[in-house]
Amino acid sequence: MGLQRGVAIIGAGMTRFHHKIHADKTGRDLFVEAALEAMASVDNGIELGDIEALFIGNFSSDSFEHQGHVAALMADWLGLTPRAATRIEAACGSSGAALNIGVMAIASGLYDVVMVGGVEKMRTLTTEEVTDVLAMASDEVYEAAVGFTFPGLYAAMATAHFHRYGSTWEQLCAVSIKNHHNGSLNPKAQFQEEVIDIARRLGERRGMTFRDEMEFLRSPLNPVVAYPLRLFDCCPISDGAAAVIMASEEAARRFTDTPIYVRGIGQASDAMALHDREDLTTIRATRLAAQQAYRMAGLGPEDIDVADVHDCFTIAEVVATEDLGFFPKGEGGKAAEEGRTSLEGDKPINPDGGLKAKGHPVGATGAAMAYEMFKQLRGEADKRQVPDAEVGLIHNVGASGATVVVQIYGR
Amino acid sequence: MGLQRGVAIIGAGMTRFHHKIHADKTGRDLFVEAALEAMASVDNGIELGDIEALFIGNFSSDSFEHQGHVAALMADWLGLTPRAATRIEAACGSSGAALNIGVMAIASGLYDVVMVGGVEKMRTLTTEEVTDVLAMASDEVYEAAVGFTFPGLYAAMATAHFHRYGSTWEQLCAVSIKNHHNGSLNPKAQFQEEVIDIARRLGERRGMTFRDEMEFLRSPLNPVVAYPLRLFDCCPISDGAAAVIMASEEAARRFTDTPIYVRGIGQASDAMALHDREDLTTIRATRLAAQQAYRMAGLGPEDIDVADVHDCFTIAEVVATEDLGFFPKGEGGKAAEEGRTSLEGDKPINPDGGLKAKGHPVGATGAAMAYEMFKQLRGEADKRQVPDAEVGLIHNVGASGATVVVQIYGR
Amino acid sequence: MFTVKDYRDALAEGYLLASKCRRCGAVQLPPRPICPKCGSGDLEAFKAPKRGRVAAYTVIHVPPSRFKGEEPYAVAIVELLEGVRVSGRMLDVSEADLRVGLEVEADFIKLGEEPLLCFRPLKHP
Amino acid sequence: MFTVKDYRDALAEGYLLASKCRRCGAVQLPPRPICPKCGSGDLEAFKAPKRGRVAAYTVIHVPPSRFKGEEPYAVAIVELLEGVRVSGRMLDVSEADLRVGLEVEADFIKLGEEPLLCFRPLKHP
Ligand SMILES: [Zn+2]
Ligand SMILES: [Zn+2]
Repeated sequence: MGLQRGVAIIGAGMTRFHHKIHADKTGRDLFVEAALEAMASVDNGIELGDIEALFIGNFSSDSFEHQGHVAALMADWLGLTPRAATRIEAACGSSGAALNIGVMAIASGLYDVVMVGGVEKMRTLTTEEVTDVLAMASDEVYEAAVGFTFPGLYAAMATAHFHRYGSTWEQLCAVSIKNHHNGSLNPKAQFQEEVIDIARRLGERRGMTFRDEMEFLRSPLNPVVAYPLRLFDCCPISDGAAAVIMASEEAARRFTDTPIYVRGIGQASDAMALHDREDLTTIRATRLAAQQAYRMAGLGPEDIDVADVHDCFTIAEVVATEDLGFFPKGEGGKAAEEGRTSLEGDKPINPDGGLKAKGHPVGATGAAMAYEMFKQLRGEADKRQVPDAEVGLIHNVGASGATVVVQIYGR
Repeated sequence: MGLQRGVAIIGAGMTRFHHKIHADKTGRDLFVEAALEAMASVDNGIELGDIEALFIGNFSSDSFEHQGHVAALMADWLGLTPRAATRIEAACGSSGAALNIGVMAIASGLYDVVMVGGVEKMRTLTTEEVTDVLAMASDEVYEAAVGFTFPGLYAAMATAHFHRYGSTWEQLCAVSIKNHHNGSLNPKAQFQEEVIDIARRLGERRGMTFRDEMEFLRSPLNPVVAYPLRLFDCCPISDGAAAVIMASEEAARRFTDTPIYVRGIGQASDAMALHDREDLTTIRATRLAAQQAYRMAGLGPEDIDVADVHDCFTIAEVVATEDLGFFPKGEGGKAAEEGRTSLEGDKPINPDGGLKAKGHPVGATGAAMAYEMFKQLRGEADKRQVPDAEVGLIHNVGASGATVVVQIYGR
Repeated sequence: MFTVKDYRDALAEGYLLASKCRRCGAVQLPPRPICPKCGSGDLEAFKAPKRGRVAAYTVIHVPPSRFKGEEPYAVAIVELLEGVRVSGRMLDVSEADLRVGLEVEADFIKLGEEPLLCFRPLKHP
Repeated sequence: MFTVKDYRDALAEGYLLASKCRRCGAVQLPPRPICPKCGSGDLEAFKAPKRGRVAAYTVIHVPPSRFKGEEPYAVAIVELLEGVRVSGRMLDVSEADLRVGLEVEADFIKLGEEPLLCFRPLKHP
């Protein structure tokens, strides 16, 4: 049986993602900023009273802000009480999972209009402490306890992928360079600078010059985080929030003439521990979640005009573009190197800069992906607009792939 | 618009709640135990493959087990992968909120059968550390920072209630004595001992004798936790898990001839900080969540034969029985004192012993309430059975009332 | 837009920052980005009065670990204006004297690095 | 029903506890309460082999705080039986020698109080 009612996005907002500029703000301050922007984006206007429920994706405000129960807190701070408010957690896929629950909440008939948001205030802790917190998203007993970190798990996937398919670290660099380029076009991105410009800037400080990006990326200015992944293979630590407003198809028409319809949704799980997965070079949950979403939408990978995929690490984007069916298995790296995933390519991926350049406040990422598709499919993405984008896909991953959410949107 | 499809509970299971016997088990071990019992309780049998999604209520495995992303972990350990698995958090109302999401997930048409569970492994920390973790469910910046603890917030409510309505600490003791009596009849309860028997046992050890319960409860053996609340006004710290299996009304008939139907659901939020609430003697979110559930069910408080209400502290049960409309405002304490909420009373409350005697592994409590109603309404509650119970209600609160979930069930 | 930091900075400077809605007149303490009564974002800051009455209270005997060793200590919810309340630590009052209705005055101290809002019983001259 | 503790106790005693499904023959390492292949709870314990091959690896340069000071250190996913893998710390191997396919043998050490599963390259005689 399919969804009982159609659902659409009628508004979207986000803070800029950043590691510094939000230093004086708490999670609640960030969320309110994103939520107000989402409300202001609704074409015909919307009142707080129109929003019947709130679903908030958040990974671990417990660890970052010593604050649990954050959905109620966000409802309180936004002035949404006494509306139902619920927090959803699925590691870095938290607000992706919240988006699916938002769709179900409306399709169930219980609500006509809901807000789905995500927030993470991470820059309260040192990098080591953040590494510790993120490791909680993996299997504490069997992975984190032996020393695996979150970058380490994706690094291990990379070694398996390199070994099996002959893909290379240089191909990963192409992902990073492309995403930094896209980020340079996105006013919400944490890094709005091309890799070559960063190379020039950092090089000048140290009296070093670099012939090209690759010379810089091979230099000590791009230190190893978890071999073979270096700093520029990893998304940064970020503060930020994002929010979208969803409505039943019928209610949506009251608020806008150009809603973005949810065409398909999917979600799958897999073994928590990477070592327990059938195939270390594939995220099976991506394949299964995408299968569900494609089937519901009646579409296939070839129909997707633009996609935001979960590039917490460069290797993750390569694996995702394969598992989503955009490229044959093992050829995601080659496709990136050939420019096929750039804004001008045949399959533009992460036009917003991706997690790599846009930033990754983990609980906010899924909602920020939906924000980007709302902008792209309405033709409001300015310099980073993918021309004539009519069908968009988001792909939000929890940890090393134990949770994956996919949503497909259409005009 | 109402729910698009009817939903029923077809199976329920739980571990015993306890502070000691689960010392050697982790959260995942506990959840699997509860989930297997839930599956075994399905009259016509059920396979893992029948369960299409998992929703897990959990407050803070982050703090207790250094483990996030627990829904995927539970799916993994139970063998449910690759089914979608999502964690829901709303403090002590986490699995109550998960129950509502389970209902929406089925009513939406996306799934026919889902499992909703809750788990909390708390006894990894000292009492002070647990107090610290629980305080995260209140407003960190404005309440916890000045020294409020979780018992402290309810204690403050008690002083306001005493002042306004003339209710007394002795009335609170009646709640505790009644819940310990009910717990003594429940093989899943953490404490299965009458207060008078505990008084005798502890007294013997110290060479003290007590004329009756009240003499014991006034003695130093019942120390103040947060004035006016003493140890026997507070639920214990517990490890445990619970799980129910929900199905669409249509699917339910395949699995059992006596499903328990979800007649109404409600959820509301309120200011995080107790001081921000309109009335310190009422949990407004209880009133509003109950209103929604009563309206959906087409029932009123007078129709409820048995209820599990959120008695994290004795005062909470008093306030809840008022706010749910069982007794006039200010008369909840008197009703308890008069025995009206006992198993033989006209409005039996917490036949399972409540959080006070059954225990309160916070994230598991809502699901355990649904377990109790499944047993009560099917006439399977043995010594604690409320005769002819046909309509049951559960009331699950997050923190000091910033989240409340109510569900109403019928045979 | 008021943030949590605005309130904490004010505490450190020795006053209670509140906001008032220019549209509906509702008062918020701490100040908020949005008026919870009417949804307006048009709020003006003001200093809340320091005197009020205890609306509810408790004495903590089992503290969280960060306040371990300070127990027993009293905490109160104090009403400063009609319907506007705040939580604070109670100082200079015995458990016996603490009661709903007690008149108190705010004081601002530091606990380590952090500003701590306190109340003391009002001494009538 | 196997619990996490069973596996950790075995680690502390110096072996790898695995389980095998009596219904479908699938192997689980660590042992699980339920066979993820067929859903059966009828599983028997056995000691997993200590030798295997590296299936994937990394060298951690930015450690979590609990392992701060140990970096760089290597971690690997090791395949012990067809399709049965486990994560462990790699010892006695240079970054240059570490590769997918490397033959290794398990060793069991303690890190403070906690047992830690390690692997070392197999020394061919
Ligand atoms: Zn106003
Ligand atoms: Zn099997």
